[in-house]
Amino acid sequence: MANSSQAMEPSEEVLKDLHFRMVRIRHFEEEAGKLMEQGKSPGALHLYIGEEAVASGVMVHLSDQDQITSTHRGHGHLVAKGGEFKKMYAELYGRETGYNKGRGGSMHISNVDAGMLGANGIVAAGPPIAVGAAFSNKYLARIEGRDSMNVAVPFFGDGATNEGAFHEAANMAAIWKLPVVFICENNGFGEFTRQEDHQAISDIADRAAGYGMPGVICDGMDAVAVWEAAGEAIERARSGGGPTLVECKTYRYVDHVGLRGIGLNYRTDEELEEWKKRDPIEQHEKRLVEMGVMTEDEIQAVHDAVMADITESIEFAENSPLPDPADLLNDVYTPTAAS
Amino acid sequence: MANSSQAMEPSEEVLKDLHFRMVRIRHFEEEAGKLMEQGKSPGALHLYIGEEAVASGVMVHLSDQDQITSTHRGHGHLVAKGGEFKKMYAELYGRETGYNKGRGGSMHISNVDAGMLGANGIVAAGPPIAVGAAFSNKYLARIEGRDSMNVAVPFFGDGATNEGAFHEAANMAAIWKLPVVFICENNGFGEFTRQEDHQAISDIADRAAGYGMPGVICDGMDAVAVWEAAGEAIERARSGGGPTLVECKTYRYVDHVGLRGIGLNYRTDEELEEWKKRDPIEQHEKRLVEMGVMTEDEIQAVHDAVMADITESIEFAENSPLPDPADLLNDVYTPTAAS
Amino acid sequence: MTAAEAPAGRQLVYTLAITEGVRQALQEEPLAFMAGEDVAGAGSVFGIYRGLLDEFGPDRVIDTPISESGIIGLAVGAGATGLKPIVDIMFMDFIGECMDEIVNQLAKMRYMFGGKATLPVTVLTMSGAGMNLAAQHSQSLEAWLCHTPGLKVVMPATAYDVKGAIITAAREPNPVFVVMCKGLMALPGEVPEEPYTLPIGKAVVRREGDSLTIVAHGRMIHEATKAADILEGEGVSAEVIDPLWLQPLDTETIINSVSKTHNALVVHEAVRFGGVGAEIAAQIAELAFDYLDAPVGRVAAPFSPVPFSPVLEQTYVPNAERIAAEARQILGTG
Amino acid sequence: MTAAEAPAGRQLVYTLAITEGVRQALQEEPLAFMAGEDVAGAGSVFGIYRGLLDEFGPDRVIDTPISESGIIGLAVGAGATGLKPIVDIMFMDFIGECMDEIVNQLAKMRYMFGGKATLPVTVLTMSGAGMNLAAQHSQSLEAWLCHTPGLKVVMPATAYDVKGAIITAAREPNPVFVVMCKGLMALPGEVPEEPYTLPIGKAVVRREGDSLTIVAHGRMIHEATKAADILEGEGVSAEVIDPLWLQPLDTETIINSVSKTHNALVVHEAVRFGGVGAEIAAQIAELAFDYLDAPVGRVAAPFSPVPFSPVLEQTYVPNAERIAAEARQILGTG
Ligand SMILES: Cc1ncc(C[n+]2csc(CCOP(=O)(O)OP(=O)(O)O)c2C)c(N)n1
Ligand SMILES: Cc1ncc(C[n+]2csc(CCOP(=O)(O)OP(=O)(O)O)c2C)c(N)n1
Ligand SMILES: [Mg+2]
Ligand SMILES: [Mg+2]
Repeated sequence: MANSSQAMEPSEEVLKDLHFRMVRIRHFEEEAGKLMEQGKSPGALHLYIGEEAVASGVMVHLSDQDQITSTHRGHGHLVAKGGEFKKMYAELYGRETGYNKGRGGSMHISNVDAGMLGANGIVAAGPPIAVGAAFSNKYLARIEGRDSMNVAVPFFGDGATNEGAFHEAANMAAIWKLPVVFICENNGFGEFTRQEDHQAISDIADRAAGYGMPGVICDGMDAVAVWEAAGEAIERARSGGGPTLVECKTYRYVDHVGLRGIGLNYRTDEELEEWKKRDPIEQHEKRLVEMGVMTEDEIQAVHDAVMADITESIEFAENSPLPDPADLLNDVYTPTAAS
Repeated sequence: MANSSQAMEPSEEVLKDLHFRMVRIRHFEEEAGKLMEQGKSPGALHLYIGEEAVASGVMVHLSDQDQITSTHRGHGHLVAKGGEFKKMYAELYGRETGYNKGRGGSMHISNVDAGMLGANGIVAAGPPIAVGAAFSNKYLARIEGRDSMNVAVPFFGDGATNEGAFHEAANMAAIWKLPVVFICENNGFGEFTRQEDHQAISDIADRAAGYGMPGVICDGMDAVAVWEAAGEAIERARSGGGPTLVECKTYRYVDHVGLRGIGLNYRTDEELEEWKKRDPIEQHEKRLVEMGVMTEDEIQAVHDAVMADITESIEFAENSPLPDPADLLNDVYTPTAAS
Repeated sequence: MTAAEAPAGRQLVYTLAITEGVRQALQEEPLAFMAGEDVAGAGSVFGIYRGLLDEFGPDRVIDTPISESGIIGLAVGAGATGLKPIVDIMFMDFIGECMDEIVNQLAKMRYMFGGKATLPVTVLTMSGAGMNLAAQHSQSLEAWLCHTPGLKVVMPATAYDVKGAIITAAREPNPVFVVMCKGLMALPGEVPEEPYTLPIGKAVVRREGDSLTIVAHGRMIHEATKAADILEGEGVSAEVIDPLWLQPLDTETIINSVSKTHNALVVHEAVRFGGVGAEIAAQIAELAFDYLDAPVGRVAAPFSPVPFSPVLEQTYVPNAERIAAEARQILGTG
Repeated sequence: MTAAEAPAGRQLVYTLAITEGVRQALQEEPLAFMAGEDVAGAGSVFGIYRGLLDEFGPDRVIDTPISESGIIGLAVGAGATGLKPIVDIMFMDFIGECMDEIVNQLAKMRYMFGGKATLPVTVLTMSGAGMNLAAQHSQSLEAWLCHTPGLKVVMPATAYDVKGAIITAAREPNPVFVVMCKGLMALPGEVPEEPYTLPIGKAVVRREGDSLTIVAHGRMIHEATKAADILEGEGVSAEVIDPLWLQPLDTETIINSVSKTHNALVVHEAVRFGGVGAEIAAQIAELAFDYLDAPVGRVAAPFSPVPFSPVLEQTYVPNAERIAAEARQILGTG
């Protein structure tokens, strides 16, 4: 923990970066939600709106050589990890030009080249896979004689921490002191079930001690708080100090699937409004202006640029070719010389 | 926790009962091990020798209406829950007169009538089943208008606590405040792997906080200590106070399978000798004599009676009929009128 | 038309037939309860259990954590100790999370204990593709369950059958998987108001015919029926059999039909290799050997995960056209 | 005798052939590692990995906690990021603990990602009954794996094949399950010292014959061969085929044989209903329809969990006598 203290003050560059990532997520998701509701993009979308600070705060610390695993709510993670809108919307549209060539869609959107090992339709499937990636990172650092390791970061929800797979992964990471940082996005619900009905604890970070790793709680509505907590944990993991469980308290503005956020029978609109008062983007923008890092105009320009990118990208997706049904069986197996 | 304090002093009757159960286990296991090594009883036996204080200390608190789930190392649990030697040896011999009519053998030995829901060949399979039994107990107490509930007690090893099934079960028990007492028999090894190599914690009781239940550690070589810790937890569970994780630190004298205890390459004979100095039966017998609860002769008489029962029971087993191959497919399904 | 068909009367959609089945099972048996992820407060993500929490309260309709092993373990333990658990595994794709509890505990406990335990457990789950839910929310994995001694498996494809299957399962002293079809949720059908059961292990002849037997289960029964319509227009009379129960399987009804028609085609949504259709085809080829005029055909999904892109998924999932084409092939009229 | 047979030479028992296969796989590929429960310090409960820890050290031969989901997850994550994982799931019965990771992650990741991930993962596991280990340590569950697009499955039943299968799997860029047979651990066979591979998806004709094709996999290949001996004494010449690879299956070799012999019998240790034998029988009945003189027979386990009592287990597990009896039935000589 010692050598990470100088990282505690975010530079202007970092502050802008956090902002940019959050804005990209928010607009990407809102537009994606509309496309789904208009019946333009097929399947079901689990949107990340409200939780942008988490993905952004973590991802600023990661390079393309660091891996993440994601969830059913995965667009935000990919956007924050530098996902290109064109390939993302094309994937949501099931086009050949999508990140997964249309084979995966929203629930499996991925970019292995940039270390994004996929959204996942199976709750808690990510942590064991991230442990495997971290195992690679440690293994490769050893044989390549590097001191610093790449880090693997599984994102997962509060609900996911009740799956056995989470437990097994956390334990393995701890025994082997693997470079993993477990990021729990505690948005208070697993689908429609409140946290108090799915676990008898209120701080998921309390589970860390049972694995022998540090557990940290941070404000998941504040990109800087996430950036700070994640930064320390990632630094520790990178330098061989082992895993950390970072719990980010956050909230999903929208329904479990789709855009609708209000009038839901499993939560009150008042609760939503309370959380929205601490909107991660508004909060951060206020800070940027107050600190003199960006002007309101500059902020608006970011939004505009992102929206322009989105418009262009949706057009790209809509005009992209569909997969050829003749290719249906391609990509089930990696071709082998032998067979 | 309040109303269990009067239970802290074991009566003479309890002290004798603890002794009797431990002696029954020890001799049953030693003779069973010999039968296996002589090739008389088929299959593989996982013996409980050295850990007798755990099963005995817990089981004194349970009636036939309380359930337990067991492990691959299950004979000791069944003996302590009142298992009859005749039906047990007959089961190990695969005879029709065995508890499971020879269908289960050592790894599945059971006595549902007395709440012994089976040894289990799957590590950590017991806790979720015990949670189900505890759910029944709470449900039935409710519809029958009883205040006191039957309790379900899963036994499981240190190694088992790394399985997802353990995690899911513990969490469920805690949310619903079910009458479950999780008994972890921490014998320091999962098969041949030391605890320090399979988890980064040394006290498994540390996991309890992550579920929101109390975690307790006790000396698993001391029947009274187990009796005390388990008693308090069972009392709490019975009266609606919810689950507890009780960790019993113990040691297996023998190998993972079979009788051989020394000359093993994954542990030293010295380590074994250290533990044997605190042998649960010797320790307890010393206490009985010192406290004047039993004389040495009375103690010897218990051993003799148990051995006589064993000799007779093995004979019974050897002379019992084998299952009829024509019955092979019986008992796969419960007969239904409808089909 | 056979016994298992509903008399003319009240119409209900598939989802509401599910609700009614569970409701009546809970009404008639105070020891029955229902548990699963989001089954209570939300009435399930499919809305199939709406209203049950209000009617039966939180002691009997229970939201669980996301813990599939825990859910099946709960059913095993509660079932072995006197209750009648009805548990829900949302999407069938998630059974991978609890195959141990299903196969090594639920299915085997009775046998391993020498018949001394009874497991009156109902598991409800939703299978099938066609809704662009991609590889992990679209599978039909019934073959795993049917290969497991100790389980019974029913795959109802009409509103009538799904209600009946649930009540039958709930009254059964054995573990029964009711594998429902998410592609049929809006399908209406005649459903009597009173509780009723299905005969376990009895197939339903959905349509009688002379020249070809089509055996199809789950959602595919509707595609097979459509295919039979198409074929009828071409002068081919196809008999359509819905085994309904895949475990135990009504071999007799299937073989009797093939002995009459001399041709057989087996259809399902799961991938072809190692699907339940392989067992059905093998049984037909063995037991109706002397009656078959042509090899038994099979129409099923190709050997890949379910693709997301609608254009691929449509190619992937069998349909009436492909069934009809295969039928023509078998009959040599194609 | 075919290509995959070993030349005369050094004898090794099955277990040591396993060890040598893994050793050479680790030797030739610095990115390969082995992980599993008790594989390192103890060299596995079966002793099949003894010495590997000493040779390769704890960074490459790793004892895991008892966490089967974690183990397969480790393989998926490490495999997708550049390593060549070889993982062990002690008893095949335990795959129920990790079917999600096997089926929804390992098998599907490449496809779901549009071909942009590669999963060079080897899973070693031990199947089969006959050692009085009862219902949860005796199963043959290969049918689940073979029904899963994205996996390859090999079931080696000789010392030669098991070493070759392991090296083949380790060099493969796809997930391969090497399902080993615990009943064969002491079986000696000729095993070349150098590393070698098996052709993926190629069956082995274990014995040539004219009047009946017996297709048997795993330990049953030896019972089938014994049955062929018995039948030979009765003047019946049986061809014995070991598919070896169940996924992909060498349909061609099987069909060619049946086209010659006109009779077929499929044998395996798993329960008959829905076993891989159903697929093989269905394929034979379909593709060799015009050649078959009699229905395709199947010999497999009856529909129950594996019983503990030796007297029951012996009745349960197929053997040469039952195979020969079924052969006589098929040939009408019984
Ligand atoms: C193994 C499995 N079980 C259940 C589901 C259905 N499901 C999808 S998302 C979800 C809730 C997840 O809650 P949480 O982990 O808190 O993530 P959040 O949606 O809140 O981001 C559930 C139960 C699933 N996809 N996979
Ligand atoms: C799911 C599963 N994985 C692995 C095994 C093999 N196995 C049997 S006992 C055992 C060790 C169990 O260790 P622990 O839980 O500490 O119990 P102990 O044997 O020490 O009493 C293992 C790995 C198994 N039976 N089931
Ligand atoms: Mg959540
Ligand atoms: Mg142990």
